[in-house]
Amino acid sequence: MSYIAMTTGFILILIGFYGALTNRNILRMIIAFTVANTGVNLVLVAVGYMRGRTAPILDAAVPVTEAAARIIDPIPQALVLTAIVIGVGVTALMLAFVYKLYATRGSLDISNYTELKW
Amino acid sequence: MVNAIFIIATGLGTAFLLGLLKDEWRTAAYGITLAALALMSWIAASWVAALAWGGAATVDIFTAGTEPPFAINLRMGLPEAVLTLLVNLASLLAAVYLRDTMFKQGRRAMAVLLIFAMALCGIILTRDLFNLFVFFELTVISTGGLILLSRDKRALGAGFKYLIASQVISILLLVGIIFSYHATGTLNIDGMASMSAQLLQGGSLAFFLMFIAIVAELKPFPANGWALDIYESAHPAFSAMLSAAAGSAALFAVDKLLLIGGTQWLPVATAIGIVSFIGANLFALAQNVDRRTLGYSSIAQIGLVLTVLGQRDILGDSYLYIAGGILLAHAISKAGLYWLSGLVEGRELTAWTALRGRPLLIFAFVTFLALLIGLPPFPGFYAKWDLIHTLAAQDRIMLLTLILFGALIEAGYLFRWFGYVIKREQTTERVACTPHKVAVVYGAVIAGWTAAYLWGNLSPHGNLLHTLPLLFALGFLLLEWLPVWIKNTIAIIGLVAWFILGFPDYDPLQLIFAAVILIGGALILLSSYHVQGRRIGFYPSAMLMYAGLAMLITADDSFSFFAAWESLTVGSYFLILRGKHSEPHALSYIIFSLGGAFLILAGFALASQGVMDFQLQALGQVTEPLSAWVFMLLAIGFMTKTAAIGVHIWLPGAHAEAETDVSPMVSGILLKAGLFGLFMLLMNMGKQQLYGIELTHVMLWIGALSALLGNLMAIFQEDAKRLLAYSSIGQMGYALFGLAMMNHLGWLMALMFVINHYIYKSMLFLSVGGIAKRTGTREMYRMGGLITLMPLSFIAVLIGIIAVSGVPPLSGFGGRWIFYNAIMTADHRLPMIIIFLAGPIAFLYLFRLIHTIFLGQLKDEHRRLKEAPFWLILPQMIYVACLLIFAVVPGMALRHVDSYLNQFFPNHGLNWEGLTITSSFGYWSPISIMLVIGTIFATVLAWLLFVNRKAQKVKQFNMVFAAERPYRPETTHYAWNFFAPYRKALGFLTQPLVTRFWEALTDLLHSLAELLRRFYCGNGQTYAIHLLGFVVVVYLLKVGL
Amino acid sequence: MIKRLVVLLLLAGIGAIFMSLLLGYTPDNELNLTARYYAEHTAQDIGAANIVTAIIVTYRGLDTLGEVTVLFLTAAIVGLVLAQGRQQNSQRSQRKLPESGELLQTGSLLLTPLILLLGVYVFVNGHLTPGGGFQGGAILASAILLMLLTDPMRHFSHRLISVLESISGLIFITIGVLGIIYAGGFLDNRILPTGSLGQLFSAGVIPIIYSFIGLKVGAEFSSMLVNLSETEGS
Amino acid sequence: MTDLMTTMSLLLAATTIGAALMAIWGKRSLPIAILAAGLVSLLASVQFLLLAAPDVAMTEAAIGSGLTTFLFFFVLGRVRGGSND
Amino acid sequence: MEFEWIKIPYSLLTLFIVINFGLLLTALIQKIGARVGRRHGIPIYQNYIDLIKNYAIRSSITHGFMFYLGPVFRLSGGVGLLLFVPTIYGSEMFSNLSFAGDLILALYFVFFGALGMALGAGESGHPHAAIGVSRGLSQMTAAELPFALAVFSVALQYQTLSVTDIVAAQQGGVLNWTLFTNPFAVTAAMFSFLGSMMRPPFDVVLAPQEIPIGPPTEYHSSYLALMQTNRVIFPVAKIVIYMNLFFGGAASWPVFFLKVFLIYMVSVFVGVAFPRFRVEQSIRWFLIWAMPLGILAIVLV
Repeated sequence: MSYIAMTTGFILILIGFYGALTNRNILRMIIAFTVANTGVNLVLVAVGYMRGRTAPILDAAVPVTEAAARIIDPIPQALVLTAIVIGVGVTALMLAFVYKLYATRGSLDISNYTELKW
Repeated sequence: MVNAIFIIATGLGTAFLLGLLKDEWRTAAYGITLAALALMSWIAASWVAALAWGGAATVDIFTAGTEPPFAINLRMGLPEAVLTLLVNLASLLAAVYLRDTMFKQGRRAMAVLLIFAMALCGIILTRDLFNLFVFFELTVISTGGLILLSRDKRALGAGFKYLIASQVISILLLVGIIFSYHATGTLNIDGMASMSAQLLQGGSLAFFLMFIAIVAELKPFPANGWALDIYESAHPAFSAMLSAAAGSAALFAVDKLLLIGGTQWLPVATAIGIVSFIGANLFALAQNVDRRTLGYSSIAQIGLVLTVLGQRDILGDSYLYIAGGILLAHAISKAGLYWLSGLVEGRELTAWTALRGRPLLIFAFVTFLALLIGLPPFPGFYAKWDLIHTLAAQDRIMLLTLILFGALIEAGYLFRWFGYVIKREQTTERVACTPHKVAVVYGAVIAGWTAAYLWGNLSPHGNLLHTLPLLFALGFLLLEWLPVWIKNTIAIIGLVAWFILGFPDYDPLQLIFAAVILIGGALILLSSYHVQGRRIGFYPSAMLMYAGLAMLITADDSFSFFAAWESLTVGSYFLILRGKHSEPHALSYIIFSLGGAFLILAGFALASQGVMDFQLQALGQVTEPLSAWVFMLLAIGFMTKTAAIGVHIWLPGAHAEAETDVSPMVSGILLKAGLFGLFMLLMNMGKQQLYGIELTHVMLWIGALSALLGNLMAIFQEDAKRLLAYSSIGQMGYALFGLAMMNHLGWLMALMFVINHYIYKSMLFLSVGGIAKRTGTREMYRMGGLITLMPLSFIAVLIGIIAVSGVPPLSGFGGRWIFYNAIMTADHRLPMIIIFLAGPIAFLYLFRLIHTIFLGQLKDEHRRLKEAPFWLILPQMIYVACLLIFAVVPGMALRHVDSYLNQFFPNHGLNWEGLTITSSFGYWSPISIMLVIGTIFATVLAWLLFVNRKAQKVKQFNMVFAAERPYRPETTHYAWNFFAPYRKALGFLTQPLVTRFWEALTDLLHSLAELLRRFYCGNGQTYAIHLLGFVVVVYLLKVGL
Repeated sequence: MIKRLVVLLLLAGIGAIFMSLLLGYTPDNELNLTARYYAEHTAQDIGAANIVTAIIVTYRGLDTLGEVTVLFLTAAIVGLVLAQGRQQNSQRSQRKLPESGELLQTGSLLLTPLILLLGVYVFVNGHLTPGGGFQGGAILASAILLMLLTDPMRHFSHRLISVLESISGLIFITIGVLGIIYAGGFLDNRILPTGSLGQLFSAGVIPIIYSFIGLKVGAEFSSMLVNLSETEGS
Repeated sequence: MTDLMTTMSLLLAATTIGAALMAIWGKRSLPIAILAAGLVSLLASVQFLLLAAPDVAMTEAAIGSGLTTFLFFFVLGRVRGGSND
Repeated sequence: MEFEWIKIPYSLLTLFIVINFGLLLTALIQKIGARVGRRHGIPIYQNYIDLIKNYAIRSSITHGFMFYLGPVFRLSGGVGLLLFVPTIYGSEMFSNLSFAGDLILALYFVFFGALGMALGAGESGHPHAAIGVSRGLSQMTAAELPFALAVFSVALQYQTLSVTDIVAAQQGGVLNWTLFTNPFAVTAAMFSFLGSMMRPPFDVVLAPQEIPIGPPTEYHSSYLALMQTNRVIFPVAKIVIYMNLFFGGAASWPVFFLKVFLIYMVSVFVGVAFPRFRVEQSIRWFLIWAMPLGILAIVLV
């Protein structure tokens, strides 16, 4: 299970990178990055997964005393939660840039924004 | 102390608080922002004080009331405190600098700035990997926001490129973090470090990903196109923060990661660092946009610090001192330069000429450049010294070479820039001087000098800012408002006083040099009275040079020697740069000098083998085969200063283009520094062999060739000062030759040259300078017939050339006599022959000098010329007197030296009995010669005067010229291309091969830079590809290693 | 084409790195040290049933603070970016748009309170059940989104949003600082009694913090959305 | 973990990858790409559920696939009208 | 060797002998040259007449003080050179003022006159003088080089710089002369000798045909007289050095006269046989032919 998720995650990252590096449309690049981010999140969670255990929530099914043996690693989940929010933050920022870039230059083609170089 | 977490809490809380304010209450918001940043700075500062001086210990700060690794913890130690102080101060100053922008953009922008500062502090303080990631993302996002502050429309594109790159980075970082966590079961950096074996086994890929991601945040060359774009287009205040604060924070993050990676990852950091350092510096060579240049330089500097981080296995205790010194110097200077760039309107490097009207800003600029290059007394100097020494002691020679090479390139383009600023035609644009911005720049200047002082105090070698001569030189900065004559008087008194103070302690050798430098310097300074006004910049530079020289001759250990060496180099550079057309020449001077200085540094480093307090006498104890290398490095370094052939190309321009009273200083006095170095070297190390080749023998050859070619080139010069300059090359060749002979008479002759060359070259430069001042040209064929108009200058030149040529009876002959006696004992005949060839050639250029200037036909436009100014003539006349006295009683100085030299070479000394000086080969009686020649001369002259007492004096053109009076007398002045036959016969020897070689080398570097920097195509996507490529390449290399 | 090839080649390299990571990965059979600590100590130390929440709000509270800050920053920057644009376009944004349909309007009127309620529930119960401030905040924002969709011309008080955002943030920090004063350190949740596991009023300040996080996140997302919606296409 | 679960998750993975490819494939129109990216998020949140991470699943669904998609559409609406690619 | 007052009259005596000898010698050589060219030639006393005449003539114009320095330097150079070298070996009387300095002094003093002459001529303002000076200095530096090398070879050979000691070392038979013990040095020196005698093929400096006699163009009357005096002293003084260094010196005046005459004749023979060189040609000639010999001499010693 975790292998599948992890593989999927990695593939998503690679797909995302590919999309981001080959599409010249900046909006598409951002889309590709969100895909890659999703992939990262998958990988993160998959790393914490343990076969046959339950979510790290203590309730009737998982009493405190047995918790250590019953639940999966909660840390990656906590990290992913943060990562998702950060990801959306960056995405929003990039989108704001896209809006602004488009407003000034009227183009979404990354290769049109090369006035700074060398 | 206040809990360090309040730095973060204050930053964040204030940022949130700003949201409560109305958008219109901008003053309030701005005030709160400043207060918050000040509070954060204060907290950091109190920690610095407590940790550095208060004896406080490093503190771990727990959050959530739980011990690490179960909760995030922060750490506040000395490096953290210093870095947070740096970050917060930089942000505070940036906020001040950004006042207008902040008012325009409102509280949101202020909040973003606050968070940026807070996040950087977070990066520095946190001991948790994922937390590090969060803070990194915060900096990324706030960077994205702050870029928008720029008025430059292009900044937007740059920001987007940056975001693309940071997306890639953060993805890699996350993957790396989670797998590292999986391998070790903790996110705590220290916890992970203790389990690093576990993490690093099996390819250590997880660590690699983390490491490379954080390193990528350092914008390593060449995966950094986006960073350069930001540096170029962002608001300078932000670029300053990015370079100074963010760079430092990211470096500290790498440092933390290297704790985990251990020694096995240090080489990777080193490699990336050094590639960045050299690559970025190289690219900067071809750059002429100021902020982009600074960007390249930032990358280079951070690369250098990364290299230092990679050396922590050998640096030991001095690790923080070295890395911190370089980092701090970089941060302060880069911030300062970016802030300065905000005051300048144009974006070309040459647009900075606008600063010229503001001496204080120029001083700021100089301070920043010096900080950046690591000149004494700034922290980079101490740091580089220790770093190079450690590298040398640990046999990391390759790295040492690369660092010095990169540093040289860097110095090259920075000094070139300085040259532009001082010398290029000034643009009409003014400096946009708003008080708060200027204040921020001065803040950075103060920080720079404070850092210099602190680093000096921490240095085991003693604080350079406590040395009296340096302080004296720096003191002139405060006196700049005084008129020349007061400053000049103070300077002269200072020089003489220092001589008197040191007099009892000098040994004879030092005494000779001290006399030439200090008394001689004071004499030359007499001529400076002729300048009116305030002459801003002259006295600090000149006194810096003299301070360096004065310290050089009394230096006991290698550090003070080298510090003095650098001071005099820098001081003389500023002096030379003052000449009207001296920009390119000053540049080549400083580059060659620094190159030489680096060789000296490397030589000392190799010799000391890690001994920190290395006495110069200990050079003699360096063992084979190392000693030969040390000798070679030091010798080449010193010979760069004496302009031995091959490294001489800086001299003619530098000496010729310098100001009237500067030429004698740099020629008559400065060149002696190289000779002193050689004396010191040979005295301590003696003869050395490398691969069976006697190195002093090689020096013999170099000396002979310098003498020959220097003289030969001198005869073909049309420019009088250039002629003298080339002549100096030849003269120094003689001195070098004498030294390299390694015998009593050779050294005596070299010393004789020290004195003689000082006297006659100073005198000639002064008179030629005076003439050039009057005639407005230095081209000799444009002069002629000045003898009647400038008789005193003529006498000086006449006596000068007689002395230089070595024709009896003047003192030059003594030098030659000793010299020929000396070579009687030399074992090597061939170089001796070459130096023989050089001898007569001297006559040619000397004659030309006097003939084409003073004799022949007077030009019409010169008919009303007056004698050179009194203050230029006065020292010349003193020199004339000196030459005459010295000619009659050479024993005055030489006797003591002669007996002093006995301790090194007991054989073949001179015998000073009665009026005759005898060597084991011949004899010489100066007074008799003077009397005999004088008598004959006077008799004949008197007779001539007597018989012609009634003759009428006629104009010069009253002559027979193909049976006609010449139509235009001045056209009959035969002066241009004077030695045409010689040029036809021997001109091939003066092909500028050496010049071409060095030009080809610099051209190669430039075109390489020009070509390779196209690599930064400007496309954000391509930059991301570069970044991934960088990751893959480093991975492959690391796996391959 | 060459570019694609280069990219593919590079990705092959990155893929190789990932591949070896994947192959080198063996799932743990036991919880590692840190996770075990959380499993065993969360209940008595923090009193939160949802261990993830405990970690997020307390153990790694600094992360979460940063995370909230990320959103705050983004919202601020988006505001900054769009504010610059809006000054020029303020005239055109006044033009009339067609009204949305009756059904949609009524539906949204009906749904919005429910969504808001759901959001509040999610973050208030964050320490007990899955979900928490972020999810709840997002849900709150989606209510705003719905309102925006139905009436694009509707004016939201930026001031209100930003005050809400700021106050939530300040409270978060204040609680954190109180932790230093009254408990073991920054963001220590034990300044209030931990209560008994599973109760709504338990887990110290977690519910309070999480609620404010929720409010803050909601406000931030809303601010972004509102800002974006108020801009005009060029 | 039963075979059924494995098959399901494999299927899920394949769908996710398919959606991802759709999202980055340059020939699709932008709205489709955005929607596909949202779909990837959504499918990922299902996977999170399978990986016993309900918190993450909720977040991903609400933020990753929900809000992000709307942000995209907002911006898309603003930049449309100029050159498309 | 110490100074004694008696040396002054002794030196003047030497000077007197050499002047007379020089006057006769140059006249004789001109006569020989004329006879070889089947011309009648000047009378043997002609030089006396010229000299006295020129001393008697008074110039009414002058180019100033500096202008005087030409002849003055010139003559001082010639006289000094003569007096700083012992003329007759073994004779205290004719050791002149050689206590003041050794070979190096003599070597450098060769330049003294030339430099002064150049200065004075330059002051005349006459372009021809300047051209002549430029040529003369160029050629002289190239020509003196082999000589300097040879001198040094000799000094190295005998390990002394004292002329007297060098002559002493050559006593005891013809085969002890440097001519035979160090033939390379002597050959090189003799080549150089040709150049310094201002005779063809190296006399373009004076260029009697092309431009009015080069550097001395503007000198006439008493100035010329001084220079004429020098022109009889200087070659002899120079030959004395050659004689002392290479040809065993002279122990008595007859030997002295003979040797000087013979050595002078070398340049005459060559001068009669060869056409004139241009300056760069002569520079090359010295560098190509004479220099290597000098180098060889030094290396082989």
